[in-house]
Amino acid sequence: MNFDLTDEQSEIKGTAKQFMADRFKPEKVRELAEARAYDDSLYAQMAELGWPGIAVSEDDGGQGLGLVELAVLLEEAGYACAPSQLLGSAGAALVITAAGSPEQRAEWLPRLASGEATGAFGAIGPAAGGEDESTLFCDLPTADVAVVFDAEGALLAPAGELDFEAVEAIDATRSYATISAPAGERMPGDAGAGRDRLAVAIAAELTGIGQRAMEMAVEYARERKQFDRAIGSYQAVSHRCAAMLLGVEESRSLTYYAAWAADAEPESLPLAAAMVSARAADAAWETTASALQVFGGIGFTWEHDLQFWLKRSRVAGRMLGTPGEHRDRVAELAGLGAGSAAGAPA
Amino acid sequence: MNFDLTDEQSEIKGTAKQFMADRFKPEKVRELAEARAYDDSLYAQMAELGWPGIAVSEDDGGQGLGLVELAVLLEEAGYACAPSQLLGSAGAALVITAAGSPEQRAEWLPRLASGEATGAFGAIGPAAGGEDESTLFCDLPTADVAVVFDAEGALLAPAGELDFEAVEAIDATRSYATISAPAGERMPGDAGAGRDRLAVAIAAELTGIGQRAMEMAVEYARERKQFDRAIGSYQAVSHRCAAMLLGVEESRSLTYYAAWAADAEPESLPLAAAMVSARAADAAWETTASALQVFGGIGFTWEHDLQFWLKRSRVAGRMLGTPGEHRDRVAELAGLGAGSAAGAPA
Amino acid sequence: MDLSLTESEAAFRDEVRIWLKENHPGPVPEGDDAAEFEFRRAWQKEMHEAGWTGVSWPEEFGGRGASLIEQAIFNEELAYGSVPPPANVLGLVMGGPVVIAHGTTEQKERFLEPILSGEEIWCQGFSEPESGSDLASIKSRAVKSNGGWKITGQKVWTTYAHEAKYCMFLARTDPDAPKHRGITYFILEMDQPGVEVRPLRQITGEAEFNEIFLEEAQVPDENVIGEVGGGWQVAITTLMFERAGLGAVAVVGLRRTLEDLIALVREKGLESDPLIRQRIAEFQIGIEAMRLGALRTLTATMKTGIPGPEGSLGKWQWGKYNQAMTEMASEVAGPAGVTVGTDASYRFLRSRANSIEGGTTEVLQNIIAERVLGLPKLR
Amino acid sequence: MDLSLTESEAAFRDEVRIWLKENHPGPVPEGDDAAEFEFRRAWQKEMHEAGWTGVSWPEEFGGRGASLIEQAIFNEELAYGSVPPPANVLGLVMGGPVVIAHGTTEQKERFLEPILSGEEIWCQGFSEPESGSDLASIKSRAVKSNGGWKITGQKVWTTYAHEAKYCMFLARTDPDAPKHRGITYFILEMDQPGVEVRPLRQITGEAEFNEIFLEEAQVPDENVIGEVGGGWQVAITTLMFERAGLGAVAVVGLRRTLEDLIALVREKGLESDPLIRQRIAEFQIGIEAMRLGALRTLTATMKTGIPGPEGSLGKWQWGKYNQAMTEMASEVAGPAGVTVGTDASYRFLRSRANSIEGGTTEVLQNIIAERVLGLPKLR
Repeated sequence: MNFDLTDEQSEIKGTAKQFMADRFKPEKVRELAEARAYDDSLYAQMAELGWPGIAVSEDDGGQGLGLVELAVLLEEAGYACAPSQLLGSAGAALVITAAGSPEQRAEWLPRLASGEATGAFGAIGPAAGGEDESTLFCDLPTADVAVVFDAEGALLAPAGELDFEAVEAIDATRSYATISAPAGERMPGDAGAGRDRLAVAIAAELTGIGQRAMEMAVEYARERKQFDRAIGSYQAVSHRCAAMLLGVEESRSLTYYAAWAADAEPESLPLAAAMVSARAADAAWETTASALQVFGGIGFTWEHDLQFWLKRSRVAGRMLGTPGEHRDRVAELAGLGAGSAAGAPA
Repeated sequence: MNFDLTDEQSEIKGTAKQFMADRFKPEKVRELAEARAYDDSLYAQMAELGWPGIAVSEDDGGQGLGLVELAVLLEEAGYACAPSQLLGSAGAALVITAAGSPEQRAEWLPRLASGEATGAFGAIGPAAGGEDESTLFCDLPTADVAVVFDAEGALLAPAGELDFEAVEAIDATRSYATISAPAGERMPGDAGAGRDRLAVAIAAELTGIGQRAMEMAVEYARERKQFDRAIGSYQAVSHRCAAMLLGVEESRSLTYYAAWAADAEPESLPLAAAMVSARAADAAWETTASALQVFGGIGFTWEHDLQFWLKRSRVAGRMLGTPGEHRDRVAELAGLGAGSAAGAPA
Repeated sequence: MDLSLTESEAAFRDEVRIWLKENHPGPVPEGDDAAEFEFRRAWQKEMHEAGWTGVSWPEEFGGRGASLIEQAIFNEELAYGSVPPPANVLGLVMGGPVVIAHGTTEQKERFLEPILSGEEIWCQGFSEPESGSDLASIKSRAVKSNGGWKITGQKVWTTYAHEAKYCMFLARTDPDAPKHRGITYFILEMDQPGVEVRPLRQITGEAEFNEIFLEEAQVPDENVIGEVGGGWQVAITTLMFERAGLGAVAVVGLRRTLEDLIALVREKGLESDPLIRQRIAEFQIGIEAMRLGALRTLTATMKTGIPGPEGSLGKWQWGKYNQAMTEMASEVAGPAGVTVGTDASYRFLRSRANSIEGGTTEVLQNIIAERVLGLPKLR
Repeated sequence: MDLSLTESEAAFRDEVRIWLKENHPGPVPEGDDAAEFEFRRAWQKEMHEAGWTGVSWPEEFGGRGASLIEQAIFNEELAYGSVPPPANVLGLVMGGPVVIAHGTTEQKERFLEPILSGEEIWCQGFSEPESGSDLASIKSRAVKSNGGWKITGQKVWTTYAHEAKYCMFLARTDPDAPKHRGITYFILEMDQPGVEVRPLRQITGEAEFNEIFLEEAQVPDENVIGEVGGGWQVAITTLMFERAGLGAVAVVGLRRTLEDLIALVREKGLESDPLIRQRIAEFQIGIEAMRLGALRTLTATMKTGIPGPEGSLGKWQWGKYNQAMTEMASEVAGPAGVTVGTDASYRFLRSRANSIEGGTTEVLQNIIAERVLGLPKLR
């Protein structure tokens, strides 16, 4: 038993961290967010590194690595708050791998893995927590293909076949859309497993978002002085930061575990994915919101970078449902049986 | 509009505070609690002062004052954590006043008001949140007469007619019992109003309990030194105390308002009573539990007095249901309609 | 204890209601900030002419001489009637009361009437980038210069700065004095070469506040309020009036937000969801407790004349409940709750400042601990 | 990353399981504390004879030389198998490791074997009435006296004091040194005239802990661990072993508590109540996160050899989840939840100490802020 990244996994994480630090500096994030745009050349570089297909099998044109490897990449993408098509594409590829027919896999996985096409995902109907609800589809306005979860499983639709409406979410670092009706071709495989694996990928990004917000707050708390002392020496601030660490570390432990389980112990995945979906969403939001409180007024200004992490954490934490819905699923799997409602968004 | 006690009300409160401080010093509370006994001579003195019947009409042998006057008395009884038959008796009298037939009133109110008889109250069945559940009946083992709330309203039963079992609750400052079945004679009047008025009386006691626990914690925080400073100068402690004040003051505002509404604006009573039932129970428990954390290890010892307030707050805060059940009722009255369940004790 | 209105209070309320009904100016024009402001200025003028500004100010200073309770009733009626706020909010709530409390006879004659009429708008220049919670650490410097002062420095979070004629301005006049002692309270004229106003955009995308930059801006001696070096006490008075003025109106705002939330819950068919019900109940209880607490404080203030530190409880409650409600509304609303341009997303983001603006929650808790509970001062 | 057991770990687990199955001593006798303790002592002797005490201690010191992972597996199996804990818990978890880390060769020879066999029980004398979180402020005084030390003072919260042969004892040997420097770590023999043990009753009604009073109690020089005046560092090591030792077993305890709570919820027919479901899910998630965190810490400790400050997270999580679960169970249980003598009421009251014992939540947060996050030291 060894709950630590392997040397190879650490190297992937280190490479990603460096790549993001170089290419997605906060001023670049801001530039893209204010334009609500992606930088296709940067995505091409990521594709060059094999990232969108890191968890896609070699037969399907990917790197043939696992969900842990994708998770460390996405953790760093969240840490940098990088606007890019990575989550939509790698996320769609996860679902197509799990649920797609051989034809669907052959048509889309090599293109997604190479970066030639980009992907999107989202849910509609009861799968989105309501009769006619559509979630905010991640990356849909810019995507070539989308995974659509509905009550029966998952559909695969070329983006052009979807009746969608682009939405300006408060998170300006990514493009979103809602759809008016399910469309596409049913995927015959295990859509549930695909959704669970996707949930882990999102959680990994949220872990990175929380980590960065915590680091920003801690750094500021060390330097900002009020009443002649660094504010980080006040328990109101230092205990707030300790709570951030607790949330981020819980989120990280659960993410790595779920990612590992997805590949090595799939019977543990449904519960692991539900747990981390709830915890990572809450921890990222609480951490970014708490960081804003550490910054005080300056954190509330548009000119401050924290807003990008704050808003992204809120939106990303609800891509496949609310934390309350995920918890209801945890209760079901923990031995309480199915709930009476879809779970409440309170 | 004047949200302050009248001179007369202030005087009653002052008298009660002094009486309690003289007669129910912490060592006396401990002595009675360890013996699980009441001091009948002290109750006789309270009866002499007219307290059990302070809110009973003069026609029925009482003082003819209102629920505000009873509330300030009970606030002081809670503040002192006084073991006595006051809540059971004054509480039963409130319900008999609101719901009793002329005969029931005539039979019991003068005796309760004079202290010749003592009272008890509790609920069973759906009114207690379950099929066959019995709440802990307050003061029943020592009482002459008991109010029994059931699904249809309220019954009045001489204690001898009830099949009850005395229960050693964690709160040793009062006697409790559960009953096995409803019994007694139906009260024809407005049992709901009686229950609401009783709820306000309990909330008043809880407010006093919270106030005292806060004062104990604040005093200790001023004096106890760790790392060469009074612990009250650390925000982990001082902000904890500020939160106690918020809870206690919310509890007090809602208590006085509900008590006033009971007499002056009865149409506001149901919502006011439900609100204060939830808030006072939570605030008293949170404050006493939080005070224990301020005291640290010493607060966890039997020899420390805080335990009496801590335990009493927990039990008193659940006499007519859990805070969750009261909140569900608030939601109903606030415009969401009846809930699907009885409200959950989570 | 009597929480019903007295006969004269009830009569006052009826009078307000009737007047507002007959004179309601209609909805504020949307989309054009300047037009909106002029609308509110015209409306204030109308209120003033009918004797409805400075309701609780003494009559000798142009007020109506009503009680604090009546002032609260008046504010509530404005809020319930969806009446636009008067243009000169900060002048009415803070500037005027401070001039009445600390100003000279000449200052009272000069400044009060135009505050009431809305002719001269006031703003507040307290916070600086380096001085947030630690207000006494302000660095703006005022230097004596014949017949007045020259001020250099920067302020942030100044609402209405671009519309204001005057700014309640704190500057350090004695850099050698202990930090609470070297501060002076000025009434700064905004329209002069040394003053530059820049909008300050927030995470909501709006620019509700401003920054102001001063480079040797001039203030004549007669515009010092209180003693030179005695500005700290005047500033505290200002903040206490701010917090006291907030109470009743804030409660109405919270009630509105809760009503909207309940409507949203019904629209989504979630009214029987126990989780939702518990949360709604918590809000209902919290808001009611806050309303009652504000009334208790008001009763106490009417006896002592001075708003006390327990006003901090109300500010704390307000932020707490407003943040929780807007967060829940954003969640219940689904995608609309996080979509730019919706009420739900705007309120949700805007509320993040509630625990910072007008005193951070941390500072409010310090005040309660030290000044209400008497705990030792934070070191 | 591989969270499955290696082949040898799995083999180890199987070996433990089989041995425990074949040698399980049956339930602990209830009602008589002394008899219970003797039962656990006999059981420890049996474990020791089979080589199952000091599982991760080096073989040269009488241990099994297993890895920390294997130690954790072993502890989990004990907990899952409802196996009684060995009598000498504190000696095994703290005393022995401290002697191994800081003791002399003679001390190792003298003390380790009887710790493992349970022949000599150890207790811990750190906290004093005036020194809770501020452990370095202890007042117990040790004065040099020919060939040894005479100690006078008082300790609280000493578990097993009435059964112990030795006490890990902190006393001040140099009142003039800075407070962390003047402390020495002693191994105090309990059975002597200068030591009095009194039971300390708690709000649960039980007397789980003791106070000890020392009046010129004697300790020979050879029972000083580490340097005279160097006891603080030894104490910190003890606490780190305490916190690290807690992890795996604490998780099993929490899981048990959650299972009991789920059973109670089902018994009350509340399993479809959304409120209950949300809380149960929170516990399930929190306990799992704690388990995984403990494993991550274990992996890190196996590389560095030293448990780090992040062990404080586990202690914090444990207290938080245990308090919340026992409080909820008390509520769900209805009257039984607040009736003396029920499991529900006992656990509920007992859990109030979870945020105090073994480091208050406040101190744990200080440690995390300062030593994990590098925030400035609290002043």
